[in-house]
Amino acid sequence: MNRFSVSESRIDPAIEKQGLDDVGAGACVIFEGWVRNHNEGKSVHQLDYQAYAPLARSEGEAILSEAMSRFKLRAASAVHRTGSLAIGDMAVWVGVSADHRDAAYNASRWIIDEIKLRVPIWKNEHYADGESGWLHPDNTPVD
Amino acid sequence: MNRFSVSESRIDPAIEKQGLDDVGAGACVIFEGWVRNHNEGKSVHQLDYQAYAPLARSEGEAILSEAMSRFKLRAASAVHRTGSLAIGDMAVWVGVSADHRDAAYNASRWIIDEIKLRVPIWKNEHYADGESGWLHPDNTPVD
Amino acid sequence: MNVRLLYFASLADQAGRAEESVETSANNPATLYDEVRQRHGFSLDTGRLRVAVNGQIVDWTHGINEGDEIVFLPPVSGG
Amino acid sequence: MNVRLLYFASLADQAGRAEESVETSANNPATLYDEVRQRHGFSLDTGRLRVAVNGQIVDWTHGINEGDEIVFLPPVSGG
Repeated sequence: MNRFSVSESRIDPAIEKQGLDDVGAGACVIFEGWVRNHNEGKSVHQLDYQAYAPLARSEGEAILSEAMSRFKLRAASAVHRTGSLAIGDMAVWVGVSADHRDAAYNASRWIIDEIKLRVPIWKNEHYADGESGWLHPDNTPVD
Repeated sequence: MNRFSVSESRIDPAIEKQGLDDVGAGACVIFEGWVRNHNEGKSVHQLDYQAYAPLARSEGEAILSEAMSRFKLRAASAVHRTGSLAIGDMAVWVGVSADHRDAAYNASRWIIDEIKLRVPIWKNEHYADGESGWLHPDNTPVD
Repeated sequence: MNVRLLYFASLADQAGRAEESVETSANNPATLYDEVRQRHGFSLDTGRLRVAVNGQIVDWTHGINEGDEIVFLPPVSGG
Repeated sequence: MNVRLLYFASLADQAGRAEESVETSANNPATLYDEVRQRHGFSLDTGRLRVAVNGQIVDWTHGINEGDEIVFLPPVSGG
């Protein structure tokens, strides 16, 4: 079963969410990462995401499997975009369903934190001043 | 501006989400409460929600306004169903957008907790054994 | 004076109705609740209820006026 | 022996390419990285990288074999 995917085309949240349905689930938490027009005080025009796709998939799967055993979930899935994204585009979608909302919130937060820490995907920000650069966070928290 | 609504018909999450768009937002957290087929060990067939609608709207608005000032959000909105719901139906939708995910998760959780505490809406569960009853939680945590 | 009461959830079930008009001389919601509680056999006491007058949550000692809409709110269970 | 290297993000920019085949006698990824770093002028040192061999993250002392696909992973910034 594939819980994690890497997508070169637009993410459709309605389709992604279908995988979370479960008659025992009372809570669903969805996180979406959107391309915003600013980062650390700089004005952002566009983003590119690059992935080492085979490893991104296996790391993503490992994170979601671990989430299923760490938290009392019914289902969990996630997808990350690659390629060129404009302001407002969805870069990442994470969905979980659970009997109770405590587990759903905790798992959702844990999954997106792990994705940002471990999955081999890189962001290149194109700034309003014409500069651009790959982000390689150095221990500082990533939002 | 109406941030909170009470709806007698099906909630469409795609429509609700449009109110969260903001070019400055990098994180969106959505909570959905679904009708699950069990509660505290009992098998549930169906639910009815009843609201004192005018007060539910003003209490809901107050919660969302307070969330906007407590947390660093771009937008927040929520809708709660009334009437008869079947297993799997969406009972409540809460959406927030924010620059950063910390604020989005914290606000989302705070809003649904406040809705469950304060908004005058009541749930009648119909059990598999033919019994039914209005739930009036007595300090015990509600999921 | 005459006031209008709305009932929800278990209070509506126990009263057998969703609303009623009552003639009362009660000068606050606490006294009014005692009156209707006795008549309908409500199981919840005021310690577990909130009360709204004309769409605003108020204290149990809040004044009551002719034509007010008064709602005794059982513990909520939305979400 | 011959191995295939893939480059991502700033490493790809600095190498001016997304992949290359290299002849090397390095017996682990650490030594191999020193070789290619010198040639391409990579700014990141191994303390800030992870390394994958054939799609698995491994230690810097992991053995290297003919035909391996080797990727030096800069700190990630997805999400």
